[in-house]
Amino acid sequence: MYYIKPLTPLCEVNDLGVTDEQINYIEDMANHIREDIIKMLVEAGSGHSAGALGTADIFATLYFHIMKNDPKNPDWEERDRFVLSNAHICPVLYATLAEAGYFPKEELLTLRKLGSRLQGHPHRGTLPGLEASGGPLAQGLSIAAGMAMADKIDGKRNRVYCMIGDGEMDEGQIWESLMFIGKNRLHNFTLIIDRNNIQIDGFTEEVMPLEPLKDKLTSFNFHVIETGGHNIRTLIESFKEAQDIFEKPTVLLAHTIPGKGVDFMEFKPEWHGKPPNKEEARKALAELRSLGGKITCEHE
Amino acid sequence: MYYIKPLTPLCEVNDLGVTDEQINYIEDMANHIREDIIKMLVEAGSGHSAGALGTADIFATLYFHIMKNDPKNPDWEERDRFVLSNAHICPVLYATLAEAGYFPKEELLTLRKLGSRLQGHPHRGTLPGLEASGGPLAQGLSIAAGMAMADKIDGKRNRVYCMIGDGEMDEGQIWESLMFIGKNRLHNFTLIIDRNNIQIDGFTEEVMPLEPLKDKLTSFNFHVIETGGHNIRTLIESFKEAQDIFEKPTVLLAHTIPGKGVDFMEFKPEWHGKPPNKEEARKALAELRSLGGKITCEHE
Amino acid sequence: MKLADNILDTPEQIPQRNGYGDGVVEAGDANENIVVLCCDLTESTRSAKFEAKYPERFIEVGIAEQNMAGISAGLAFSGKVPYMSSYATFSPGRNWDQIRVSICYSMANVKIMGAHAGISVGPDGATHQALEDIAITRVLPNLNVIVPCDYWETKKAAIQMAGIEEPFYMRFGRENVPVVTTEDTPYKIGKADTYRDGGDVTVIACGSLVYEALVAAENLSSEGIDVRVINSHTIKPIDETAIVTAGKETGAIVTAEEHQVHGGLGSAVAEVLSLHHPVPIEYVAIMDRFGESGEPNQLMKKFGLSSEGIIKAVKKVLKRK
Amino acid sequence: MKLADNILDTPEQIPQRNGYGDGVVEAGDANENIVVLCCDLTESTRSAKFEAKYPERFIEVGIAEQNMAGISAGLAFSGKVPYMSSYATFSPGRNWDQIRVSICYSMANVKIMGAHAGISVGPDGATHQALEDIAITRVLPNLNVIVPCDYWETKKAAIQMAGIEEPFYMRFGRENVPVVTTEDTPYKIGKADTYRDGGDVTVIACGSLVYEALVAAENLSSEGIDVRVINSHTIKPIDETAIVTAGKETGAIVTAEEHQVHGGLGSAVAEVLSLHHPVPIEYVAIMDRFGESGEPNQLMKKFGLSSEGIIKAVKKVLKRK
Ligand SMILES: Cc1ncc(C[n+]2csc(CCOP(=O)(O)OP(=O)(O)O)c2C)c(N)n1
Ligand SMILES: Cc1ncc(C[n+]2csc(CCOP(=O)(O)OP(=O)(O)O)c2C)c(N)n1
Ligand SMILES: [Mg+2]
Ligand SMILES: [Mg+2]
Repeated sequence: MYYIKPLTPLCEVNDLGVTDEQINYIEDMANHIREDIIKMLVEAGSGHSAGALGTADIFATLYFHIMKNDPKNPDWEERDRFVLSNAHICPVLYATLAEAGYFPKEELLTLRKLGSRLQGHPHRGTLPGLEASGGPLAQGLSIAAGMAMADKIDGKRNRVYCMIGDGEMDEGQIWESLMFIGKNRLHNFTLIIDRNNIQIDGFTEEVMPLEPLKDKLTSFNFHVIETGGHNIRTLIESFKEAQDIFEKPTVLLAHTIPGKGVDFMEFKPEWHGKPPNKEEARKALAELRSLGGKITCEHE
Repeated sequence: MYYIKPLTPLCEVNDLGVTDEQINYIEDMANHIREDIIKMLVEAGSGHSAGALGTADIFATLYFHIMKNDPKNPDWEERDRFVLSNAHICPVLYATLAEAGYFPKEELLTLRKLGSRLQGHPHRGTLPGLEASGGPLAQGLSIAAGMAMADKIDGKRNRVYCMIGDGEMDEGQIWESLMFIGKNRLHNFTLIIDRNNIQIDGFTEEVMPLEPLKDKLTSFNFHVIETGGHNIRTLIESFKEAQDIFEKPTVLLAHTIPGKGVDFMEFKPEWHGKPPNKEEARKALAELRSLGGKITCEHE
Repeated sequence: MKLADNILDTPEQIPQRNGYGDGVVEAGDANENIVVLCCDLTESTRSAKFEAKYPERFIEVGIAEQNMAGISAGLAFSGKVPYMSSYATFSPGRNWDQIRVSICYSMANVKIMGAHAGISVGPDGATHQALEDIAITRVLPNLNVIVPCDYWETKKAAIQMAGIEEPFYMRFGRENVPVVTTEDTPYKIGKADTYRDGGDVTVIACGSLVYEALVAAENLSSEGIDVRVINSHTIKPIDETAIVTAGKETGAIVTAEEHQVHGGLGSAVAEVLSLHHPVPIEYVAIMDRFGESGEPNQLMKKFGLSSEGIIKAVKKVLKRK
Repeated sequence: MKLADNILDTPEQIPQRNGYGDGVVEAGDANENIVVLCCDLTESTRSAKFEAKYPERFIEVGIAEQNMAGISAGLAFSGKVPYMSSYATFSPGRNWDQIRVSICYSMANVKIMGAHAGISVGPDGATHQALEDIAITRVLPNLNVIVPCDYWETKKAAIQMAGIEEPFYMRFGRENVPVVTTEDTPYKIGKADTYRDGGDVTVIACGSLVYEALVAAENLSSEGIDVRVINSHTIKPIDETAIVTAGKETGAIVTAEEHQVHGGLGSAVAEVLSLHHPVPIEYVAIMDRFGESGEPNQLMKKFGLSSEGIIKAVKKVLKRK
C-alpha cells in the first residue's frame, strides 16, 4: 500500500540503500516542483518564493521516497502524516501533492484565486492531502504533536513529519510543543527545520538570533541530525537515521538556501514573500530547465 | 539614596564583603516575612503557601541588601525594579514590602478581601512598590524585559530583577522573552528562577520536565548561576556575580525548598495553592519562631 | 418544565465544575475516543476524575494553553474527541489564535472547557475572573458556545456535545451554586428553555444568573409583575425563536450574565431583537470594568449580579416599555 | 463637514497603513518617548518609516506577539509610549491575554496597531483576514478601539492617541482605499462624524465601509431616499449621542463594517439603541463565516461589503421601519 511510482519501487529497497536511478528520479521531481512553484506564483501575483524553492528537495524526498502515502487514497489510515507549520510556503506543498497525483496539476494555477481549493494558506478539508490548516506561525507543530500522540495512544506505527521555519522558532508555542514532544518521547515524530537563515525583516541572526540552535534543540531533548537540505542522498540518510531512533524524537536541522535553484533569489530575504514578475519567472524557468534537477549544493 | 535600615548600613560595604550582623539581619527579615505569610494566608482563607515560603530568603536578600530601593519614595527614578512573574506567590512580595516599610503591616491581613489593596494577584497601581500586575503566568518576564530595555535606551544604570516559577517555564512566552533578553544582551537584567521542582499537578519533572534546565538557559544565551535559595551569604554572592557580568544577562537558577521553614509543608506539591487552617498556622508559627531565622538548608 | 424542588427556599448547592467532571467520565465510558487534556489544573477543573478512571486517555500538557489547543486539534484530526480543560481566563484567553485557526477554521472536533468562569471565582481577583470569554468565543465562526446554569446542565451538555462533531466552548463556575434543574429535566443544546412563563417582561439569563432570575421573578410576582424566565444556555447558535417570541409577547427584556456587558449574551440578544423585533433591553452584567478580590457572594452583590440587580433592571425596563 | 473633492467619481487612493506610518513618525518627532515595536513585519505594517528615522527607538521583537505586548507594557511603565505593530490577526489575536492583563488591567500607555485588518487583505486567505479583532478588543475594559476610514484619519488618530495616556487599539487595512477626508477635516477620538445628513435612515459605518456608505447614500438620494451617513471611527468609547440621535431622528439604522456580524460595531450600536431608543437595524458585515482567498474587490463584492450591499440593507430596514 505504499505510494509507489511505477519506475521507482523505492520502498522495497528502503533498508538496502538507494540506487542512482532513484536519486535521479527524486531530483527530477524536485525540479518539477520548483518549476511549478514559479508558474504558480507568477500567475497568482502574490505569495512566498524563497522558502518554497528552498525546501523543494526535502518535499520531493519525503513524498517520493520516505513517507508512506497514497495519493489515490489520501485518507489511508496507515499513512505517514506531514504537517506544514511554516504554512506560507504552501506552494511547495501544493506542487508536491499535485506532482504526486493528489489532484490535477492544472489546478495549481488557481492558487490564491477566488473559489480555489489552493488557498493562500492551507485550509484543511479543502484539498486532498492537506493534513492541517496553517498561516499563523507555530500552530502546525502542536497539531502534528497531537497527531503523533494519537498514534502513540493507538499503538500505531506510522510516522508524523512536520516542517517549521527558522524564523517561526521565535514563537513561544514552538518551545511549548518541543517540550511536550520531548516529554512524551514521541519517537514516531520527526521535525524538519528549514534553516534558511532568513525571515521577513532580514537574517534570523539579526532579527532574532537562534544560535546556538543545535544546543537549544538538544537541551529540549531531541536527537538532532544536522543535514544539508539539498543533497537527496544526504536527506534520505538523515530521514532513515531518524526512523532508527527509538528513545527520542528527532529533528533534522536542515540547512537550506532560500530561493535555491533560482540564482537571483538565493540567500535574499527580500524574496521571502514576493512572487516573480513575468520576466523574472521566464528567467527562473530557463535556469531551472537547464539545471535539469542537478542543483549544486553548498551544505552537504 | 539606597534603602538603608538603621542598624545595617549594608550598601557601604557592598563590595567589601558582608558582616555576620548583616547576614543575621537578613535572616531575621526572612523569618518575619515567613511569619507574615502564614498570618496572611490563614486570615485570607485562600492563597499560595509553598512558593511564598520557599522564596522568603531571596526576597529578604533582594529588598534588604541587593536592590536599590526606597520605601518612602517608591517611584524613585533610580530604583532597581523587581517584577514577580509567578505572581500567585505574591504574599511573599506583600510581606516583604510591608516589612520594608512601603505600607503599614496591618494591611497585610486584608489580603484577598473586598476593597483591599492586596489583591489575590498583584494589581499595578494599587499598592506602593508594585511594579507590575500578574496572575496569568509568564507575563511578568516580558514586562521586566521591557523595563530593562527602557533603561538601556535611556542609558540608565539601575537593574531589573524578575522572578519566575519553574512550572511557569512551561509557557512559550517565557522562551520568547529569554530569546529577546539574550538578543539584546540586557546585562542590567537578572532573572531568578524559583526552582522548587513543584507545580500544581505535581513535580515539574513529571508534569512537564524541564531538565536539562541549565543547558536550556545557556543555549538561550544567559550566564547561569546555579545557587541555593536559602543561604543568605550564597545568595548575596550570586547576586553580586550577576552584577559583575557585562556581556550577557544572568539567571540565578535558585534551588529552593517549597514550603521552606514549615516542616509539614516542605517539598509537598499539595501546598502549592493552599493556605494553612488555624491549627496548621499555629504549628507553623511556633516552628518559625523557634527557628529565629536559622533555617537549615540542604542546597547551598 | 420540571425544575428542582424547593429551589427558592433551600436549593441544593453543587459546583458546576463537578458536572463537567462527572459528565466527561460518562461520555468517556460511552466513547473510547474521548481523551482529556489539562494544563496543570487537573484537580480544580475536575478533569482529575477522568484521569483517575482513564489515565491512558489523559494528557498532561503542563502550563501551555496554546500548545494544548493545537495538540487537541491534532488529536481530533486523528479521530479522537478531546476535551481540553483550563481556566476560562487562560483558555480561550491565551490560546485564542490557536482556537481560531487550528480548531474553528479547521472544524476540529474539540471541546474547550473553561473552568472558574465569571466573577464568582472571588479572592483570586481580576486576573482570574473570566468576564470576556463569551464575547471572544461567540465571534468565532463554527464554534458552539455553552453557558450552563447548574451541575446537571453542565453534565448534560458535556455528554451531549460528544455526539455533535463540531467545536464547542463551554464555561462553568468554580463555586457552589444552586441546583436549579434535575437529572430528568430535558436539555437540548441550541434550545433555550422557558423556566417560568410571564407576560410583562422576560429575563433571559445564563449560568448562575438563571437561579437569580427565578428568585427575582418570584419576588416580582408578589408585586404583580409577571416575569418570564428563559435559560439561554446556548449562546451560539442562539435560540432566535425563543428570544423573538419573548420580545413580541412581553415587549421588554432583561438579560443577565456573569460577563462584561459588551459582546456577551446581552449583546447577542440585542442583535437578534434589533433584526426581528426591537424592544427595550436592560443589562445585568459587569459594566465594562475589571473585577476584584472578594468573597463570591460579596462580589455578586457588589456588581449587582443578583436577584436584587435583576429586580431593579426589570423595573427600569418596564418604565421604558 | 469638509470631505475630499470628487470623492464619488475619482477618489484619491492611498493605503491606510501609510497613514499609520506617517502618523507615528510625526508623533515621534514631537515626543521622544515614543518607541515603535514590530514582530518581523516592519515593512508591511509601515513601521519601517519610523525605524528608518529613529533606529534607536525601534525595537525588533521577532515573531513573538505575546512578548511584544509585555515588553510594550514594561516600556510604558518606564515612561515610554510604545506603538506595537503587527497584523491584526496576530495582535490582538495571539496576545489577547497579555493585552488584557499586562496592558489593559495595568492601564499601560500602549498603542496597539493592527495592520492588514479586514477581508480586503485578499489572496492570503482566511487565516490572515482579521474579522474578529473589534469584538475581542471592544470587550476589554480600559481599551480604546479605533477603526479609521482612510489615510488621513489613520494618521490623525495615530498622532492624537499619543496625547491620551491610555491603552489604544487601532486597526487599519492593507490595500489602497479611497481618501474620504482631507488633511483639514476635523477629527476627534470619541466623536462620531456625520458626513451626510438625512432623515429617512442612518448608515453607521467604520473603516473602508464609510466610503461605500457615501456612495450608497448618493445613489439612494436619486431614488428619493434621504440617508444620513455617520463615520463611527471610535468603536470604544462609542459615541452614544450620535447613535441615539440618529435612532430617534431617522428611526432605522444600517451598520457597515469589515468584521464579523457578532460583537463588532453593529453589536455596539445595537447595545446602545436597545438601551435608549430601540429601532430596526440591518447589518452589513461578514455573516459568521471565515473569509477566503481572492482579490480584495472580489471579496468585498462577494461578501456584500459594498455600496450595493448597503443599498440592499437600507431598503430592507426601511420596510421594517
Ligand atoms: C503568528 C504569526 N506572526 C506573524 C506572521 C507573518 N509571517 C509570515 S512568514 C513570516 C516569517 C517566517 O520566517 P521563517 O519561518 O524563517 O520562514 P521563511 O521566511 O524562511 O520562509 C512572518 C513573520 C505569521 N504568519 N504568523
Ligand atoms: C497562563 C496561566 N495558566 C495557568 C495558571 C494557573 N496556575 C497558577 S500557579 C500554577 C503553577 C505554577 O508553577 P510554578 O511556577 O512552579 O509555581 P509554584 O507552584 O512552584 O509556586 C498554575 C498552573 C496561571 N496562573 N496562568
Ligand atoms: Mg527562514
Ligand atoms: Mg515551582
